[in-house]
Amino acid sequence: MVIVEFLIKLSQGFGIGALALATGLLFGGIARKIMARIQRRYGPPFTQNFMDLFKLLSKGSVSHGWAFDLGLVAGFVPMLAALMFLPIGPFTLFPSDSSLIMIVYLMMMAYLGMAMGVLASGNPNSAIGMSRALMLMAGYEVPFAAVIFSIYFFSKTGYLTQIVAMQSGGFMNWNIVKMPLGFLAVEIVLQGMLGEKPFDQAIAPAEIASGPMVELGGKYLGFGMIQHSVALFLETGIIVDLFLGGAPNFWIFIAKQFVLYFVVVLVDAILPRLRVHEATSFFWKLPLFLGILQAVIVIIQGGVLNV
Amino acid sequence: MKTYNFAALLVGVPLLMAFSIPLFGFISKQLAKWITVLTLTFEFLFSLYILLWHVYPFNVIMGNWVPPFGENLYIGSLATILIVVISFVGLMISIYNLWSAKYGDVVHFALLFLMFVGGSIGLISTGDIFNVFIFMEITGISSYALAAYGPERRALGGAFKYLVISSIGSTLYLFGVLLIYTQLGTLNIAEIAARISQTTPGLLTFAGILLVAGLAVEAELFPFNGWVPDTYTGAINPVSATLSGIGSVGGVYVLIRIVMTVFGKNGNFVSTYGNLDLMTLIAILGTATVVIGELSALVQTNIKKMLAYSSMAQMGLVAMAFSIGSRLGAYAGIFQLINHSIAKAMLFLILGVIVSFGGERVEDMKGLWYKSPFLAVTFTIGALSLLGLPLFGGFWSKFALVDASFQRGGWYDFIMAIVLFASVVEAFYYLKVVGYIFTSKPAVSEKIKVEISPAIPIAAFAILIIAIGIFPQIVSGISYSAAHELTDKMSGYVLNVIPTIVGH
Amino acid sequence: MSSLLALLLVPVTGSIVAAIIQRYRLAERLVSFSTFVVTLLFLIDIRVGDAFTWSLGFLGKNIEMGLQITPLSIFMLYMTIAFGVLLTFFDLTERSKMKSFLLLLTLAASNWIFMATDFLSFFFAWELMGWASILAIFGGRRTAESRHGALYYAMMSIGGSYSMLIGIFLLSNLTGSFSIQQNVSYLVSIMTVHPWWVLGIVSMFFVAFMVKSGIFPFHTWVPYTYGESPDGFVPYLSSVMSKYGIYGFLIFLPLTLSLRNVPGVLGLPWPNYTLVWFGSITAVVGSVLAFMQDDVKKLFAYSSFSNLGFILAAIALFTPIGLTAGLFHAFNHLLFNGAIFITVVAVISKVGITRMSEMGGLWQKMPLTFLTFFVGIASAAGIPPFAGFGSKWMIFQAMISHGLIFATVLLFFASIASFLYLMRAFHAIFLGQLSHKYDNVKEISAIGKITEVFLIGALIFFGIFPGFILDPINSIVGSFGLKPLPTSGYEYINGFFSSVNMVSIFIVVIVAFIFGFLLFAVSAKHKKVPQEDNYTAGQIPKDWNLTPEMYQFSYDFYEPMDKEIAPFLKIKIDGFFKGFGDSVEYLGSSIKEIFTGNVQIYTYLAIGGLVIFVIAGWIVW
Amino acid sequence: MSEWTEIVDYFRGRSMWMLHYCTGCGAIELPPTMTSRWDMERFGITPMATPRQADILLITGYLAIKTLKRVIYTYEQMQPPKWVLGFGSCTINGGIYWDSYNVIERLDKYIPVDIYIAGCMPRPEAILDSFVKLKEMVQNGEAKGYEKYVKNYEWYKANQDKVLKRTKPVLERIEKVTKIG
Repeated sequence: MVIVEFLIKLSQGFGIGALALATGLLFGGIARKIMARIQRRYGPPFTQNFMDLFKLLSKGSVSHGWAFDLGLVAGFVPMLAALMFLPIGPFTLFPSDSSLIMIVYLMMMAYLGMAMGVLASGNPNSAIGMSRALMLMAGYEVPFAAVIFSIYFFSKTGYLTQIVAMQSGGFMNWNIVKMPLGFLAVEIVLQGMLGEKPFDQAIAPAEIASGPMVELGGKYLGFGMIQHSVALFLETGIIVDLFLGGAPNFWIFIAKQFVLYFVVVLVDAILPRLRVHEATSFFWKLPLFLGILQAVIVIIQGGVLNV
Repeated sequence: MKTYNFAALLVGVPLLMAFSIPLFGFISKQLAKWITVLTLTFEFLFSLYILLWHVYPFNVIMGNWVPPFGENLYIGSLATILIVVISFVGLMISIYNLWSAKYGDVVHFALLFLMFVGGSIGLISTGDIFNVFIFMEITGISSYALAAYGPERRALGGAFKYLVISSIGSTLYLFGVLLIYTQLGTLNIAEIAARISQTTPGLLTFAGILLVAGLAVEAELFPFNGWVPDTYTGAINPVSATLSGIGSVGGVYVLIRIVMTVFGKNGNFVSTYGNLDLMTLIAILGTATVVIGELSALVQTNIKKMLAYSSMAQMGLVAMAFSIGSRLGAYAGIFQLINHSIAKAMLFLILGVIVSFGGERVEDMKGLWYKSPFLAVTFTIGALSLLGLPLFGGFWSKFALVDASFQRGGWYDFIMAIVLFASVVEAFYYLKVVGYIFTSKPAVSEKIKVEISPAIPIAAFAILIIAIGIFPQIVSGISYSAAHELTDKMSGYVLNVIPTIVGH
Repeated sequence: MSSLLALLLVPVTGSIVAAIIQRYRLAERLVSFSTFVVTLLFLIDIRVGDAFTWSLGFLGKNIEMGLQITPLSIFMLYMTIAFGVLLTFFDLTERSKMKSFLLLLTLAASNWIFMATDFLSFFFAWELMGWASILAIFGGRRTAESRHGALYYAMMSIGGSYSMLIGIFLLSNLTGSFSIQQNVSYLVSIMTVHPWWVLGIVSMFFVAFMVKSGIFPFHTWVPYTYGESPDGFVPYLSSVMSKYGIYGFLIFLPLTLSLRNVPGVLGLPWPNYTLVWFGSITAVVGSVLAFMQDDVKKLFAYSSFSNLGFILAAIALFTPIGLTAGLFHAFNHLLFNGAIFITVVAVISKVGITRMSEMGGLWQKMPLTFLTFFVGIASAAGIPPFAGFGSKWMIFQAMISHGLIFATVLLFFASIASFLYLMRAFHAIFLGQLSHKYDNVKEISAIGKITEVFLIGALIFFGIFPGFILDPINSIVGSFGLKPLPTSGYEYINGFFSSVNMVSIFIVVIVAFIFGFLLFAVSAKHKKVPQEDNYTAGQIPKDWNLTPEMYQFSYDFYEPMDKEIAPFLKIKIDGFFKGFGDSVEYLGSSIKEIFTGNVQIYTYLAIGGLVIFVIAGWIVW
Repeated sequence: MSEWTEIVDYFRGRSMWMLHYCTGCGAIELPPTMTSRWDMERFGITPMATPRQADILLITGYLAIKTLKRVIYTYEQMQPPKWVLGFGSCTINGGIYWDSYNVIERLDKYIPVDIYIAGCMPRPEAILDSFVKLKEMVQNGEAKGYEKYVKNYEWYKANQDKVLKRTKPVLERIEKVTKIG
């Protein structure tokens, strides 16, 4: 019985993974198309990312040793694992474990793995890129934390499933209406999380030769692409669950995710890159201010929990 | 009144042997040294017998003249424990001297040393306020000469300063005694103590001030302690050990005896007759001494000078402990006095060994651990005991001191805060030396070979410190009954000497 | 209950033996190891509730002294002793300068601290532990810095002890007893009448505990001391000795239970609230200062007290979940900090330096150490399914449940910052280019490997089955009169807002990893290249004489952040203490001038003193 | 298996990432090729930062011997499948530098060139044309220059060595320079 259950979960998990990957790649392709159109180009086909990934996985590559291999595998695997706890539309693989902080920390493991892989390559560009990525992370995680803790306090639960359930029953119940400032902060944070301009210091291609990815080729770069795509799905998915009330079905979920991502892409298209310390301190100013303001409002509204 | 006249030997033997040492010196210089050792062994064993077989308290009466008519020695619990300590420290230093007294007039050195120890024992055991002066002069004169000993010129300077200040002290003391004598017509401590309230308060106050000022010289209290750093530094190390291990014990004893027994007014906390509370005076002096001593020691680069200032500060601590006036405070003072006398004597002896191989700057302690682990460990034990860290004797006395002063409360809380701050300062400079001992590589990696004769006293002191640290009962029981002697002067002292007297 | 005494006597005996045979280093370490093992064996025999009392004739009265086992103390005892076993086992083959007899003396003291029922023996043991550790630190590097580090620690430590001493006597004069229980219950009884009294007395104690745990603003000694301690002693110092303060806090925190009904801040009594902030600030300060460190021992010193900040913030809440989270984090900190410091010690013993920017690429040479370090920092960063996640996660929940969102955000920032400095250390030590200097570096000995494997295993095991630790913690929580959190199995962590099944997370991660490796295997083959074959923008490294060290970017890793965190660095608490020390020294050198060496001056002084006394007497007259 | 190869080749042809090695004048033609006027991204071709990531090595203009050294190093750092585009006359026959003492004349003596783009300068249309041509070749499995390089490595190596031995190390007194650094 347990085995059957395990197999069911396994196949469902694969389904979710494939879905998230496909959606992420598709979003990436669409984003490239949008970007091209904004720049008055024709742009690649929106399936371009699928082709790129396939090519990468079939292309030869260099490895700098087992730490490099292990790190890069560990770079995308925890993302997939974190995905399993995300409520996607009405469906959650492990509804009793969908704790938000747990997902956030699992994602962090992916960054840890990625960092370990790229740093094991021994290229200073990747080290610089990694240092930038980490500094940026120190920036955006703080307002993000302020917002998710406000939501914790506001919803009195840490399960994403329950947070979604609390927002059921129409638009006015969504957290975006109840906590607009928090949503604004998180939308800015999403820009940083996805590493889109003006927060793409880590992979500045012309400056530090694409940073962490400098030594990656072939399948390793493919893994990086998988990580990015899944992270795209995961991060937008979390925000949809947190603020946009989840979704009754999968398509609406993806649509909501796309709306979030669309804003990110538009911003990406028009802004130049900031310097990294400017980016970090930016996150500690406006988004953090918004997040804290939201927290204050929530505490004043919510009063004190009885423990 | 219990008498045990045989105990007159405690004072008599060392003085007798001291003056007969030149005779032995004709035979051999070594013999002179060994005579010192033997005499002090006798002293130690005899006092130990008095302590362990609980012979005390008793009086020694000269020619059946009972006090207050005759001169007497009174050996109560306080005198017993202090005599044990003094004779033990004296014995140890005399063993050490077998090795260290190599040059100069060895015979006369032995004479003076024995005289000093005998004088100190007399000082502690006498029951007559004028005899105190006599014994003070005996110890004083012998210690001036002792301090001037040694090959170095600075010894002479130190001794001279000691001589000058000490003479002032003696004179003041004598004036004080004179004033009391004019009032009461007696010199017996017990009788004065019983009748002290019959005096004119103004004169009594003046006498008290003179006595305190005079005795503060020996007790190393500020501002009467100018001689301390120079004399300690100038003297050779066994003499410094003698001064801090024996001399200061006698000095503090007399001060406390005069103030608490003679002038004392019993209550919850002892205060004194007269207009000015001498206990408060001593508290102020003690605290000032602690602070000034510790702060001055902090910046010393000469380790001997550092120990001298530390001695001064420790004496301040002891005085401050006594000044609390409760039994616990007196107990803490006695305990601290004993701990200090053992530990500081040991440190000076260790220093003597080290100095014979190198300089006496703090830097010269560098890498002592690599030169001689034995000296390093024992020095650390002594330092940690002075700091009042557990497993060593000093812990218990400092603990009791803090307890006593918080029980007294009031402005003693404030004093205690200052004293504890000064203790942190003390910890700094001692641990700095300990740090030099353990962390640094020595400049010259020449091993220090410690011979058996200096090793015995050092080891004995170290073992005693640890023994007290683990079993404070060794000292605490007798100290506590000794404290009673100070805080309840009638039942503790006066009635033991003159059973028939009525307190006023 | 002789085995309680054995917990004190065995280490003391071991310490004496170790002191005697310290010439023979291997034998000394064997003694140290076997003493820890024997102590552990005695500990197994001990149950909660065991007690032993004796009395000491001292201060003119019989002072009852006692040892007693509470759930908290047995938890602490197991933690310290088991960790000590591991550490001394690891140390068997290391060339550390640790003096075993001091370590064992510290063990005796620490056992005593955890079992003491009266303040006399508590203080005795506290001071014993203090000087033993001070001396142990003196043995560190034989440099002036080492001495300064130890002295700094000693000053803070002794200052803290004296503060505690004052507290003890203020209290015992009120109650007439040294018994911890009586004193605390007395404090509870006067809590509502004289809150300021209680606050004053308790703060005297808290200063000592804060010093020992390195809590802001008494954290300044930590980096100096850890940086200069003997390598073998640092893991014990940071993992075990920092917990004494936490134990101390837990003695007095039950006081706040009686304040629960008094209005405070956000439903918390304000003492708790203040302590939470102390904890949070400590966590942030530690993390931020760790950013800039290049000395690996100092970096993890900062890390260590940052984690202590987490623990304090959690236990200061003194709610069931807060207490559980704090103690759980204390345990996890012991494990991962141990793993990190043990690997760091292993690396230092192999490369001989502590500056991280001069290391690099060591994963090629020390793979197991590298993995242990990886697991250690993953745990420290709170990544599931390793130990460290559960406790951090619970700390956040405990904090949010009180609406302490600012403090929580600070803690979260500290957590992210810890990720940053851990990555930086990870990179600088193990990743990147391997210098040719280290071509001959070998993996550590078999004993070290066993220790490391054990630590990896423990970090994963307690990550997946937190229940094995949460169960004893629940009984501790119960012993403080709080309602323990519900338990539902060894694999569950039950928080306030949600609960997590660690096994399912572990399985998901494992399955995902299997998938990942399958993908890795089926995709195109890779070619293994040496580290010299690297992207250099077309330049051939040999032509430019490019050495691996030059191609390693790890010095000033977070340089762009300097500007952002400069305001933090300007707060020089350290400078305050140093300045204080300097002014005391200046005072000393001025006062010293009294003793000029001129006998006339001395005479004037004496006469002047006399005159002042006489005048004083006259006035009173 | 051949179907699989065909599929792989199809996607490879649709997704070619380019590393451009611009020695001088040719570089100016690339920005228009990338940007909105001609937009090479629509063929799935994007510029990449490092040889590890790239499929195409586009070499524009003349190659001095010292430059050649770097080109070869870069080429060898790329992983198969990889293709070389020779851009402009200079890569074909030395162009206006045909008689220069330190410029190589024919690139494919040293590394296998899959497609040459003739002209001085070739227009973006020509570049795009070559990309399309390369795509067709890749999809038909014809562009196998990288296999040729492995197969005839001795020949290429000999040619390379012949010219490269004329180069001196970049830094004659290496120690002096690195000490300053």
